[in-house]
Amino acid sequence: MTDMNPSHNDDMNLYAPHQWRHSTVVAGVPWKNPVGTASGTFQYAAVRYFYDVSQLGAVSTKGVSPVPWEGNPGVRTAESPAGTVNAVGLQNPGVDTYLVDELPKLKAAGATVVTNVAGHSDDEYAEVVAKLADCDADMLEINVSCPNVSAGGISVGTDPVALSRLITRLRKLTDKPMIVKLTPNVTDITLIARAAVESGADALSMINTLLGMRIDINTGEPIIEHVTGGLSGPAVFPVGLACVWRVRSVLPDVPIIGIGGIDSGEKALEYLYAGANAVEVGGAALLDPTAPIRVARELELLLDERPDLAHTLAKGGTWR
Amino acid sequence: MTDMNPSHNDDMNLYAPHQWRHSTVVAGVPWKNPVGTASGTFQYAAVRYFYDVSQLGAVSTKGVSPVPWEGNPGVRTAESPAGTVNAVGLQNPGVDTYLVDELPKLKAAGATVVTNVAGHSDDEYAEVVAKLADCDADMLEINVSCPNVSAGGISVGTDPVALSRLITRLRKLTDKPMIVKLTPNVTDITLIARAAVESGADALSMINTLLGMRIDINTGEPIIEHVTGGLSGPAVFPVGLACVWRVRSVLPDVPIIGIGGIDSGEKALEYLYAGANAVEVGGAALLDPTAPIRVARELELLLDERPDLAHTLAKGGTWR
Amino acid sequence: MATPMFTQTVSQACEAGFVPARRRVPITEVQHLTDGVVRLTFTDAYTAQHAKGAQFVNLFTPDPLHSAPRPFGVSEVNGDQVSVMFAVVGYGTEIFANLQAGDMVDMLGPLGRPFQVKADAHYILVGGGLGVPPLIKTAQDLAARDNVSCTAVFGYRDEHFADAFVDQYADELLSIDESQGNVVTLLDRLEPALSQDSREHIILTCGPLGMMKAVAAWARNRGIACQVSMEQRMGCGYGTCVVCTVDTKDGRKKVCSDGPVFRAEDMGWNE
Amino acid sequence: MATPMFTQTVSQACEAGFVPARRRVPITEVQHLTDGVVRLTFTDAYTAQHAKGAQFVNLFTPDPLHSAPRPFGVSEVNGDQVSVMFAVVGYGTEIFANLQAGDMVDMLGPLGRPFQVKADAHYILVGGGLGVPPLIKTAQDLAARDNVSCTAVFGYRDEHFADAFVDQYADELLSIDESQGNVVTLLDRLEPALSQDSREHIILTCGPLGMMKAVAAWARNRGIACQVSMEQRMGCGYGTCVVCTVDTKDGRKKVCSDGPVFRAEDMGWNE
Ligand SMILES: Cc1cc2nc3c(=O)[nH]c(=O)nc-3n(C[C@H](O)[C@H](O)[C@H](O)COP(=O)(O)OP(=O)(O)OC[C@H]3O[C@@H](n4cnc5c(N)ncnc54)[C@H](O)[C@@H]3O)c2cc1C
Ligand SMILES: Cc1cc2nc3c(=O)[nH]c(=O)nc-3n(C[C@H](O)[C@H](O)[C@H](O)COP(=O)(O)OP(=O)(O)OC[C@H]3O[C@@H](n4cnc5c(N)ncnc54)[C@H](O)[C@@H]3O)c2cc1C
Ligand SMILES: Cc1cc2nc3c(=O)[nH]c(=O)nc-3n(C[C@H](O)[C@H](O)[C@H](O)COP(=O)(O)O)c2cc1C
Ligand SMILES: Cc1cc2nc3c(=O)[nH]c(=O)nc-3n(C[C@H](O)[C@H](O)[C@H](O)COP(=O)(O)O)c2cc1C
Ligand code: FES
Ligand code: FES
Repeated sequence: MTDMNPSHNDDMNLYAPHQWRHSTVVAGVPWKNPVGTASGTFQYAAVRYFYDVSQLGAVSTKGVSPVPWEGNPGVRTAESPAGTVNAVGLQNPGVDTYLVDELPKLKAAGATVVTNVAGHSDDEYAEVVAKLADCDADMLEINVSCPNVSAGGISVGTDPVALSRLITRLRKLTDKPMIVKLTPNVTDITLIARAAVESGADALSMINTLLGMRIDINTGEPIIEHVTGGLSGPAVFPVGLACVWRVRSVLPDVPIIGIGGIDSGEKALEYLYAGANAVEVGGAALLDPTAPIRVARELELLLDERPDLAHTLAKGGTWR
Repeated sequence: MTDMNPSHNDDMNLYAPHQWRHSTVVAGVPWKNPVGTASGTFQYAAVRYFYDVSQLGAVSTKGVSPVPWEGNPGVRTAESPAGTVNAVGLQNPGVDTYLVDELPKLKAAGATVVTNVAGHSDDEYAEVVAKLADCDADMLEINVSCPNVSAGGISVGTDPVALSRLITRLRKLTDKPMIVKLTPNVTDITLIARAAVESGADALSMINTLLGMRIDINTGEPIIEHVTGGLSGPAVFPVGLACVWRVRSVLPDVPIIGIGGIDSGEKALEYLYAGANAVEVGGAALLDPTAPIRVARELELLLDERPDLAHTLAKGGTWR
Repeated sequence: MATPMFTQTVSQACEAGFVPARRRVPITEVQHLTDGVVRLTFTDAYTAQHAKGAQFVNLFTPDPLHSAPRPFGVSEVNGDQVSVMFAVVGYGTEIFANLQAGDMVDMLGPLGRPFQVKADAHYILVGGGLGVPPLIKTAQDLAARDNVSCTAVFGYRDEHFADAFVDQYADELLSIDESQGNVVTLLDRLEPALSQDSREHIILTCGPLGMMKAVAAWARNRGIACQVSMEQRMGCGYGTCVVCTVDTKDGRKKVCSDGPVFRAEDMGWNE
Repeated sequence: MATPMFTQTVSQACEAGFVPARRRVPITEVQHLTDGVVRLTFTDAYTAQHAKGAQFVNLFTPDPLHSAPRPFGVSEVNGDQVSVMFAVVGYGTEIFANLQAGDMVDMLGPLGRPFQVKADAHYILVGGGLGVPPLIKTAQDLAARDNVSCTAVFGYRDEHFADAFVDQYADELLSIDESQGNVVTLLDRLEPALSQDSREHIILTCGPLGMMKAVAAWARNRGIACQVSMEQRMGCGYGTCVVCTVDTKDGRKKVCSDGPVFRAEDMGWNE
């Protein structure tokens, strides 16, 4: 990040067009490298000024709902040790605007697009997926951590039965590759993973945020108006890694995208050794817009030295 | 920690005998200050050389089992961002040795003792509690996160029904104040908390460690031989805080000890504002033997400026 | 963050047609003004060249326990030197206040949408406390344009720490501290002169929410256009995370990229 | 860790009859020996006064992302100066290698149980790679005692980076690098002289596990007492967390406090 040595040789230049040496495949969809962005930390309208989005393995966009959602009022963020707690409340312009505004621009820019889907009820998830069925998104990522009225307010992603019912229904609406994104806030993530795969999920991505909060000791009150939010960042890295390892041990074949605390090629590599096909970089992009590209280039150098792992990924396989 | 200004005035000297200004009460047991040590991070035989253990609000000792447990083989620890992952496997000399070696010395040293209880089956928990029933420990803390054969290998602390069965049984064996220590690795910690209180727990302590792991990128293998371990340290702080807040919201009266990521008076204070009666300092003591005393002295200065909170605690109440 | 092997540079970004991302810049001066107010100056040609009044930069501490971005209005630009001015209120400002000339600091910017300024108008820059720094840069911008002029109206808690800085750029300066009154007191004092001045008047204000609401009401009651520069806790500062929202007539808007400047009437304050 | 308001000092601890806890000490010298081996010296009178061969200190990085303790054998003591010697193998050693004289570092110690030495014996200090540093201190201790003597037998990967340091203390030094053989080769070479020497011989060894096992077997086959200094990943370094265990005949023992020194025969290696 220093401006001391403006070296211009390509291999050190994040901006120069780059021929990626190690690709991966997620549920049949080729990614030019194993690093994507995590939903909620990437908006094309903001990121386009900082790097060429087509350079990423994929981009997962902000969760879209049937109609625009306002999100939570007041302060939505609080700092935490090696992390951050956020409670955006899934504010988004809604699927119709997404289909007109963000998706076309992303495809025009050459990005591999994963459209993240949000909903507060099974009907809402279904409405969004139906509208996305024939758009040119490359994959769908169902965020099953949204509070769900059809599941009594708790999220579908915490109850295998409710999850199977939802995914079975969504499966019938589209044959786009469908990723189910898992929450770590469960007793046994492998039960949830199995329920998702058995009801038609083509791939899994994990983890979403951990439940957390901070309190301002000068007022005694929560910093975030919504009180609790989602913890993300390097602090959650070992938790995400353990989730991928345990799900991989139970489901040897399902494609897995590792998410949680990745801010370097080395951490991305740990997820690949835990059995992931690919990874997504979330909060690191909030601290530096080019973080996802940097992680992808760092991982590429590490994979250069690990041909067996690199070849396995390129063929759509995983280390374990 | 600098040795530059060996000021000897008492208020800056962690070692001088100290008259604590703000006490608390946990399930009827007075603590001279609200800061205790967390189980597994305090052994009298090691700590006695570093500070006077009677200065602490309380000390929670390493989990004791019916017979000596060997714990896990090989490497048991791995570093993580603002935290550490450990898989000791509850190695301990067993309750009989504890009753002869550690407890008498602790009581002789003037400590308020919380004896942490471990077991791999309901029978084992019961056997330990029965042996502790008439010892002079001030409180018992049941670690319900141990893998439990009577609950199919998963821990009793993840299943309200199994937990109620265990606590109901243990309640009959002793009238010592009994704390049930909760794991955050559950879908809804408030259900577990309610089950513990309704089956006889006098108090709750939370949180135990989060499930995590690390992988060595030079070998591709897990660093810890047991593969996964428990994540603790500042990284988990917002998670522990949210657990205390949510349980307090559901159970307004049960005494709660806040645990997780505390390494300063300020973080201890956040737990008190979240509704805890007291706190325990765990991993911070691994990084500096006197951390628990330092946290207690820092919290005391902060409580000096918050008389309403201090008075509430002294009377056995909580901020919320 | 782990030491990144790649350190993208400003020139590499610009050559490729992109905006420079987070970068490590040298600090050239740290002035301790009054009670906990610090003026920090660093070298960044890109920000110096592009920043407009009310735009801000993110500063980052080197401490992974406090990794979130800290936004500070660009207060003054001299050559490739950029100055910010802040009060020590928490972990980050505490760390920045202890930096010295020669140290490095990570930053991102310039960020956000500036005050909209046009020719043939007289601007009234109404600042409160640490809302003042972006108005100094605004005065600096206005001073560099012909057929615009500005009056600075600054309210302080006590020390008038910014008067000397804005005085070089503003055509007129009125300032007050809490013991004597507030900025609305000064606006009332200005009113007679304003009503005799035929040019269009535009109020640009930044400071505590209560003050900005009072100033907006004052302007509305007199048919004077008013722009406000808002504050909200941020996650990224460049529009990608939707964390920094405030309520407006037109729904929840991002302070970092829809703002920080909004038209007062769009805030829906006049209910 | 948040900046602690309380910084306990060594003198406060000692006056109260306690062992000093974690403290921040000044670095006086950082020597870059050969390929990635660094000798770092800091000032700590307490460690200098109390440390014995095979005892170690914990060094802590200032980076909260790498907060775990890093144990290093005390390698040499001169007055109140304490030296450690380490290879750059990961995050912590990388950070320590980049420290300079005048910087501060947090440390705890001396920790662990040292080699047991007694009078009227000839010690053979068998070190391998970065197991060598604690043996230099051991040689230093022995040099300060009468009626004991020692032979240093050091094996290196390539550069003999520690010979010059131990040479000042050991009565005799044999060293070898991988290209020529290993420490057992040297022990065989020593054997004739040993068998003619009537004094009791005791082997003190520290280095890679394989090497120590071979040395222990060599000693066992010749009825020579042998003490080994073990390594294991640690959580606290002072005996409170039970993270640092290795298997012994008598169950899992803590390297940091039951060890790091164990009698070779207690390790149960001779199955
Ligand atoms: C667009 C904009 C421009 C600003 N310009 C200035 C300026 O010129 N001078 C000045 O003194 N202050 C300014 N502020 C406020 C300044 O950002 C906060 O004082 C600063 O972030 C506090 O950080 P801290 O680490 O000291 O506090 P901490 O309490 O340790 O901060 C914790 C987190 O909360 C955030 N935070 C805390 N208070 C605020 C706040 N009031 N606004 C936004 N984020 C906050 C911090 O950025 C950090 O991410 C501005 C804020 C915004 C949004
Ligand atoms: C009692 C004892 C004495 C030692 N004396 C020396 C010495 O004199 N010179 C020397 O070069 N090395 C010595 N070591 C090994 C030294 O502690 C490790 O090389 C060092 O901790 C690596 O830290 P790192 O941050 O560079 O590696 P990282 O891989 O970044 O460390 C991650 C964590 O693993 C721990 N770790 C990694 N490798 C080891 C290891 N081999 N043993 C123990 N912990 C490890 C680190 O302490 C840290 O907590 C000693 C180890 C022990 C147990
Ligand atoms: C500000 C913010 C907004 C997020 N929004 C979403 C979202 O809309 N849908 C979703 O599935 N995950 C969302 N997430 C979760 C991230 O996609 C990711 O799963 C999580 O942050 C862990 O990854 P990280 O540690 O790399 O950030 C959001 C995270 C953050 C920080
Ligand atoms: C090395 C280690 C050993 C532990 N052993 C136990 C144990 O035996 N019983 C128990 O209930 N909790 C145990 N814990 C959990 C701690 O008591 C505490 O709940 C957890 O570490 C979170 O607090 P912290 O972040 O302050 O460490 C252990 C934690 C560590 C780090
Ligand atoms: S702070 Fe991220 S969008 Fe404004
Ligand atoms: S490292 Fe904690 S007991 Fe040895």
